[in-house]
Amino acid sequence: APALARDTIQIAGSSTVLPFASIVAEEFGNSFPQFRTPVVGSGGSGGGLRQFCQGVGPNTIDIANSSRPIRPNELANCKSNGVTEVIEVKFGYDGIVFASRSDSANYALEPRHVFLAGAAQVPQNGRMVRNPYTRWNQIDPSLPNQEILLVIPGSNHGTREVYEETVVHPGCHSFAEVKAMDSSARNNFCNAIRTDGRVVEVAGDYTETLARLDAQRNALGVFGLSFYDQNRDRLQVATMSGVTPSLETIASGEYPVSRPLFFYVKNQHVGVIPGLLEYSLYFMSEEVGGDGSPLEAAGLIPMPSNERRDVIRSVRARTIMQ
Amino acid sequence: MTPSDSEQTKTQQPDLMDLAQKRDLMQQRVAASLKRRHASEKRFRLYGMAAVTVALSFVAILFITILSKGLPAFWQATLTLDVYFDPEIIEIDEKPVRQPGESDGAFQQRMLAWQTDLGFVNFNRIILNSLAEVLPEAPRYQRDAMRLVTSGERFGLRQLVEDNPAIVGQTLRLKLLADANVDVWLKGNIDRSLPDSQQQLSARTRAWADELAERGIIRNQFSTALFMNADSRSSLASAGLAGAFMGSLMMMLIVMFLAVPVGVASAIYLEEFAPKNRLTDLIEVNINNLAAVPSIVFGLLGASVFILWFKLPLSAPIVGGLVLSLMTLPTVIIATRSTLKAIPPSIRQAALGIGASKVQSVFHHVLPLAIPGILTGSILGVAQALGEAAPLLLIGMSSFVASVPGSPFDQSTALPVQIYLWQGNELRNFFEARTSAAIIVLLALMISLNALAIWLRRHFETRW
Amino acid sequence: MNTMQVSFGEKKDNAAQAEHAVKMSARDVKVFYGDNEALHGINMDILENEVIAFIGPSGCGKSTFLRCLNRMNDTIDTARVTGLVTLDGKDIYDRSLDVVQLRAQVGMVFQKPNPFPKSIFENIAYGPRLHGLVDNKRDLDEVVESSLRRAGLWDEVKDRLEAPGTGLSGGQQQRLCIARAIAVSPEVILMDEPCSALDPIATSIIEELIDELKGSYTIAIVTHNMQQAARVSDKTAFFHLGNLVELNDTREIFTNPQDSRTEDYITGRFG
Amino acid sequence: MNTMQVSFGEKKDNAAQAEHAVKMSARDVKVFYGDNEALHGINMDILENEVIAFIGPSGCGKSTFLRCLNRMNDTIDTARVTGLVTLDGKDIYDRSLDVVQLRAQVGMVFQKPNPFPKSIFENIAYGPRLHGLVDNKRDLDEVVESSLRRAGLWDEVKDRLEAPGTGLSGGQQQRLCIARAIAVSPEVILMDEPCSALDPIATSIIEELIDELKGSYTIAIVTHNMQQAARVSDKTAFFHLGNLVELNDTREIFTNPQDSRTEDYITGRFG
Amino acid sequence: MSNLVLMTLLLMVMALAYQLGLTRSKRVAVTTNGTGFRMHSRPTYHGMLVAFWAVVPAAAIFAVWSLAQPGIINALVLAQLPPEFQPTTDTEQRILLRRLANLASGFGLTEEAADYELAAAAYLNQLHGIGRTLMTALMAAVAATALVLAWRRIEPHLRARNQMESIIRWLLIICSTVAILTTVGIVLSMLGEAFRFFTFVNPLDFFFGTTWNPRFSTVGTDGQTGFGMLPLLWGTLMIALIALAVAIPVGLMAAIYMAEYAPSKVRSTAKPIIEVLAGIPTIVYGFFALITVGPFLNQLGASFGLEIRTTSALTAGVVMGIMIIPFISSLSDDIITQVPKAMRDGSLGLGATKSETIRKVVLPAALPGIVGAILLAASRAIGETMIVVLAAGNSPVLTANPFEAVSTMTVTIVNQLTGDLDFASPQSLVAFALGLTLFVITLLLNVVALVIVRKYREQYE
Ligand SMILES: Nc1ncnc2c1ncn2[C@@H]1O[C@H](COP(=O)(O)OP(=O)(O)OP(=O)(O)O)[C@@H](O)[C@H]1O
Ligand SMILES: Nc1ncnc2c1ncn2[C@@H]1O[C@H](COP(=O)(O)OP(=O)(O)OP(=O)(O)O)[C@@H](O)[C@H]1O
Ligand SMILES: [Mg+2]
Ligand SMILES: [Mg+2]
Ligand SMILES: O=P([O-])([O-])[O-]
Repeated sequence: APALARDTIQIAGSSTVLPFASIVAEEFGNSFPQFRTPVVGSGGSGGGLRQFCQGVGPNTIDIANSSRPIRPNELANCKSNGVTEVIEVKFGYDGIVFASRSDSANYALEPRHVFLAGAAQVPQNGRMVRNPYTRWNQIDPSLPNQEILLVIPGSNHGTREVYEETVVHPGCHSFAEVKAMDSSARNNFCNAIRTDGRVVEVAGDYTETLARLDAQRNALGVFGLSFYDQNRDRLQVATMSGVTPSLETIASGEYPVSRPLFFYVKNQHVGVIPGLLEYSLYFMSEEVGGDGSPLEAAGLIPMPSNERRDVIRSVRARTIMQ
Repeated sequence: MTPSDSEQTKTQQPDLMDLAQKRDLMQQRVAASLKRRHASEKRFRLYGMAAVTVALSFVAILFITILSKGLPAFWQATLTLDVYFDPEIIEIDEKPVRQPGESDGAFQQRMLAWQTDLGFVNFNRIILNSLAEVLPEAPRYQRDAMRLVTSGERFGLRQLVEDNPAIVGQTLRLKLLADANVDVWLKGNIDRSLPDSQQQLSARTRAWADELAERGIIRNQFSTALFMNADSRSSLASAGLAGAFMGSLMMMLIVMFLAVPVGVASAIYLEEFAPKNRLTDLIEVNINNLAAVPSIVFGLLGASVFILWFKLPLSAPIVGGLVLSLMTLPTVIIATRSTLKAIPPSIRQAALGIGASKVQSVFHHVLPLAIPGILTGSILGVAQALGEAAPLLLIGMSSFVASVPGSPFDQSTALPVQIYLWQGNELRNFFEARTSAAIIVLLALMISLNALAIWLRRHFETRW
Repeated sequence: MNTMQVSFGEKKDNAAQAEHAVKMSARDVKVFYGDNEALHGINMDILENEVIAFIGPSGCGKSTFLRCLNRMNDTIDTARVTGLVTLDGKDIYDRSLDVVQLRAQVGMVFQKPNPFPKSIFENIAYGPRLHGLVDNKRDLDEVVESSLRRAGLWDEVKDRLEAPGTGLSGGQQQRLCIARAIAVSPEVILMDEPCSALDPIATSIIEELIDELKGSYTIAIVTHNMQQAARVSDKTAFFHLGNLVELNDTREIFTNPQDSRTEDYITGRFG
Repeated sequence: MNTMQVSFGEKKDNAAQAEHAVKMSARDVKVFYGDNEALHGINMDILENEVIAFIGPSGCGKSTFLRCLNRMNDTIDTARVTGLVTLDGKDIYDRSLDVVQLRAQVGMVFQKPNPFPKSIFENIAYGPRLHGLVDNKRDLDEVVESSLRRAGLWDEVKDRLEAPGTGLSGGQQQRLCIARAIAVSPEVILMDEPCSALDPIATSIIEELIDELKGSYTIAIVTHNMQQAARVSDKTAFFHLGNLVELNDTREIFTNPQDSRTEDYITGRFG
Repeated sequence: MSNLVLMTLLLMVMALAYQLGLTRSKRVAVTTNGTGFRMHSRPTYHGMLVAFWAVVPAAAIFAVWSLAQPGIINALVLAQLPPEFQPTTDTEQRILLRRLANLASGFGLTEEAADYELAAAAYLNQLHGIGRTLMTALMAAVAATALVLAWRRIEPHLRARNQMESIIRWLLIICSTVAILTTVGIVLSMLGEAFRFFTFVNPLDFFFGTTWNPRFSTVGTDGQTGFGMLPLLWGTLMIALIALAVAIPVGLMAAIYMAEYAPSKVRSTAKPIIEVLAGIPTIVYGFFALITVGPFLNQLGASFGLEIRTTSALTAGVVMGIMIIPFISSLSDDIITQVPKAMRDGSLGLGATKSETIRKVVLPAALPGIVGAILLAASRAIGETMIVVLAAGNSPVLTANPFEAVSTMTVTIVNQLTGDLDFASPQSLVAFALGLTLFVITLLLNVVALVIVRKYREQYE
């Protein structure tokens, strides 16, 4: 046979999407005897898109998972490498929760608390001063009397961006002094985190965050909802602005800290790599990703049916991103 | 005797006279220093012993930690059930048999159709029915009941039918793996006193699990799944190491057959043949430097050279093996060179003096003497490659692969990568132990490699 | 087929020799390498301030016996020594005896030159420094110079004391080793074929040195050169197949051997 | 202070010697170790089937010159040889010449014994096997036995041919090396102080062997033992400070040296 | 005929050629024996030479053919397609060829195939067959010709050994170029991306900046600051130094003990056990650090009134030190044992104690080798990634306090490459600049080390 044959779908990308994509891949391989089980790699959304956009051919991946939409310059880069036909598939939502060890105190957080706990500088009486807070109850008496130790995703994670945009910025912008700044100064100010060791950036995955909580009782960590869900015995979740994160509150948008999840299909490989389109449609089917499905059990927040129908239609039509 | 000689003798004469006194004095001084020196000797020896003890206790602590965590994972909660392959549920045609004169493609087509039919059979119903035999309540609370058995078992039953359609209509006593959470619950890896909201299983499933365990229907049995299966995400309890093991094995073979000979060959060239000049200096610096280059950089190299340039497949042991070979190469070269350096030149001279050529003196005399050292170096290198994960992440080997690779060109993971993947799995209660189990397998593999090497080393050493 | 004429150096008269005390003695010394008995029970007295030469055919155990005298056999894993060896009447294999002090008292020069991979200066300075024999750099310089002078090496190396000792020619290396041994002023010096790598000039320098030293040192020298034995030694011991066949005044041994094996050996009829 | 009497072995008469063809010759041979000139232009003819001895004080370049004759200096990185060395009239430093073949023709025995870490048998068998000198095991056994016999080692080792060569005593080891060199029947044999580790018996065995061989082999021997030179050699070359001072019939050199340095050296006045 | 069969056949040809060469050279030897002339080379060398010539050209043909065949066949197949079905773009062409390949092999196609495709697939199959046959025939012809030519060259004067040895020498040279090619590959694979990075960020800011805090490219396009690598460099060095401070004393003393004091039984057991430390995957160490060592150090510090973070330079350094112990102990042990016994005898004979002998004679003699071993260990420490990822705390701040969290260059490379970052942004490209810098640093270190070792060696050789 020709040397370049490949009949296994090759997927890579976001570590958030990895568990979902893996489950789909395995079920897909088990359900369709004519297709081999796709191979799902991780490496982060950026890493996946990098591989995805390296070109077309059997030694490039067919699908990139991403926990954020592809950026315009990435798409441009793709095109310049010959990856001209990209199909975008949005398949659900991911919630981001704050959790502490189940034997530690319970937190009822506001975005403002989180900002004040982690910022390098905080506004105080109209001036910016070095973050003076060392215990949560200094920020707000309603919070537990515990050392501040915030374990957040490293800046290489998409989750960090969501954390900043949906929690830190709202908290930060609640100060008048901040509102007065110009937009870029404001961004820089809000994103600056303290470097005295009270904020730990985790570059690895949530297991590492969990390990840090294991090692330090008073730590408060940022997790994906699905991760929290499977470790409920060890973790207790914090409420945000009074809302407890759950499938329902996130799907309804009541709980603010969430984001959509995507995968990108290389249309030029459809028909060449067997089962590529079938996999994408299988992923989107109600049976796999809807209510009561294995993906939901794994912690994915399903899309509303109408949204799902639209996506399926566009996949069938192989709608190319422009 | 020349005049200068006798003069010298004269000047030494007085010196000789006090020699006896001087010696006495010196012996006293020696005696005076003895206590201090013996103390320092003892101390030195003690430091040495302490160092060995410290190093050994590090090994011990590591192993005890890992073994105590991982050993329980070799046994898994397993249900023993009578499964009735109900023909009412399994409504399929005869398994196609190849007709004479039928083309490859056509037969394949018919087979596929049959397999697809089989794929539509609801094997979960069959499992539920056999659960109902032991738990009459099961059909009423289907969801809770199905949480007892890991979801992948339905494909196991399908495979049984596919392999032997004759079992349809029969009842077989089968071992079905319990769900990962059931295993966690029964092993007590989750706090049993936690409220419902913090448990993974419903109260009913938990009660059933306890009941079945009491009745001996669920028992802890040695987990063949761990060794026979590839990784799994949808049926966590059946996740196994077979795929990663094969991947690692293939890469090891590639490293052994590439890095070791090439490394030894270049060491021989550099040490025995190469003229000592700027160029060889450069090569030497370059090799030392390669040994220092972070392994992750080799990953970058592999991704851009082997995958983009040579168009080798992603996630394949062949690429992993090549990358690890390049990584191991400097280690092998350096170890071999230092061994070669230590072989006394008189051996080479002896051979050359009899009329052996340089090549002959090297291959007949130097190399055989160097074998123990080369083995030590190579094994350190291969063992290091066996445990390396970082560069594999960049060539797509950190993927989820649900099948066992059949060739080095198939997609695969490796043991350290599997460990990395499992340690990152969400279901910590189950995978903490399983990760340690995987580490135990990796270590066992590595130790047997080392043992082999030690045996070889002894074998060659005892000859002289 | 070749004739060999033996000539003796000037010896002190026999009466003077008789006064010498026993410096070292061996009683029924056996040495085993593993299961192989290399020495079969040696009895010997070595008198103070005398030179004793050990001669005998290759492999007869000369080196092995010599190494018993300062317990260098301890460093060979398979070697085992039985019997009694004394220095000044004290059993040197006694547990209370310190092997370090023993070796400082009983120095050794080996068959193959073995300078340390250090500078010439450091090679000599090693022993005195080790035992704390000198207090300052000046004394050390002095010891180094006098040791090198006695070994007849000073003029050749005085300009390159910092050069590595391993860079010298074989003969120079051996003389360096002799100088190194002298530098700690031992009471007994054991020499295992010290001249086998030297040319006659260097050999005669060493022989002169031995002559000079014998007033105050006890010296045991293994040599394969019977003329050398005859020239330098007061006593000669003839070994054969692990046995001490004959021990006597050198003149006696060479002119009037008692044992027929000795006679055969020294007249070259032996083989 | 010691007298030394030289005696000569039976020599062929001078007329017979004159017939000998030139086997090897050196013309203006200089050797440099790095920038250091160790030999300052040596001119010498070595006649076929003769024994030539190289004498001279330690470090004068005897070994260095010897190593030029079978290009063993090639193996020292820093060493550089200029000038012309011929074997049977052919330049041995010529590019077309195969150095391996050269060394099979010009064998070598080294100063320090260097047996291979193999069995005694394998040590001897290596050369014949390498050069394809034997066709079967029987022949090989024969070669091994005869070589060991000639080196006077057979009786000592015949029962333990499979024992490691490195386990022999120093003297035995050197004889093993000589046997190994003989086993490939070279035309010229270079010996660098081959007897420096041997006792007189073993030495005389080797000396006899040299006598035996000189009918059919050309032998160059470095020795620090002038009596040995006198006994075994037809010609003697005296080296001093990297120069060939004098080369003449051995009898002439020892009885009637032309150069005052030679005379001083052989009479022991030299230092 | 599959490639495997072909390779097996080639091996058989090799064996045959060897035998032929061997027999002929023996025959030639016999015929010349009478004349008293010796063969230049032993028969085995003639055999090897013939075997070499019989196989290598054929193998070269195989390699070239295998590379060229797919392109030629594809061109031929495309050429015979009806003009209306000619693909217009590259992509179309690739897809079509892939379909044809699937059709030809009979697997993996789910859609209906058009007639022209079926015809083309059949043609493809036919071409494959022809190609295969041609190649096999050519290989056979070349192998046979070369074999015969080489065989006939055998004569007493033929310098078969010299030729074989120069072939061996070339093979050795080729092997030693692999290491060079690897370096070239590494540099080339990073250089381009690193340059792209420097179009975004001023090199001065990168090399001498003291803050590391690269932001997302979306967060303000002018935010190309915070790319100062000094904190990373410092973190790398600090951890490596701590690791060496753990590993050198333990490793070296263990080596000395095993080589000089321990009975051989202890040595032969302890050495491999300690070597196990080198084979434990670094990811295991990482978790060991995080779960066991970190909390332990933290408590230890607390009992001394020190605040040691569970994830700190110290934690990572200590665990890394444990990992590299065998690199120092095993290699040093080998090197120490190789110091000649005569050297020890000389010292012991002067009355030195064992430890004095070791410290003053054996160790100095072994030093170049030991320095080599330490360098190897140091380079492991500098290049180690996984332990630091888990145990160092990932806090790229300039601090002199080893009890604080730090970050290293390797960790940052992984982070920047495997995260969610836009891969064309400086945030991600910086990984290549870091990789290249790391490469240059280790290169410089090595050059310096080499010079030191050389100087030392010259002094004592
Ligand atoms: N380290 C050793 N291990 C085993 N056997 C040994 C060892 N050293 C010496 N022997 C054996 O002990 C015997 C005596 O050896 P020794 O070296 O004492 O002889 P020697 O008289 O010094 O000979 P030479 O003149 O050749 O140096 C020999 O048979 C030798 O093979
Ligand atoms: N490998 C070498 N590198 C540098 N210099 C050397 C080397 N070998 C010998 N020399 C020097 O060359 C000179 C001649 O040495 P050579 O070994 O030829 O002397 P020799 O006459 O054989 O002395 P000996 O009788 O001591 O063996 C000496 O000064 C020596 O230091
Ligand atoms: Mg001896
Ligand atoms: Mg010499
Ligand atoms: O791995 P992520 O891109 O989902 O953070």
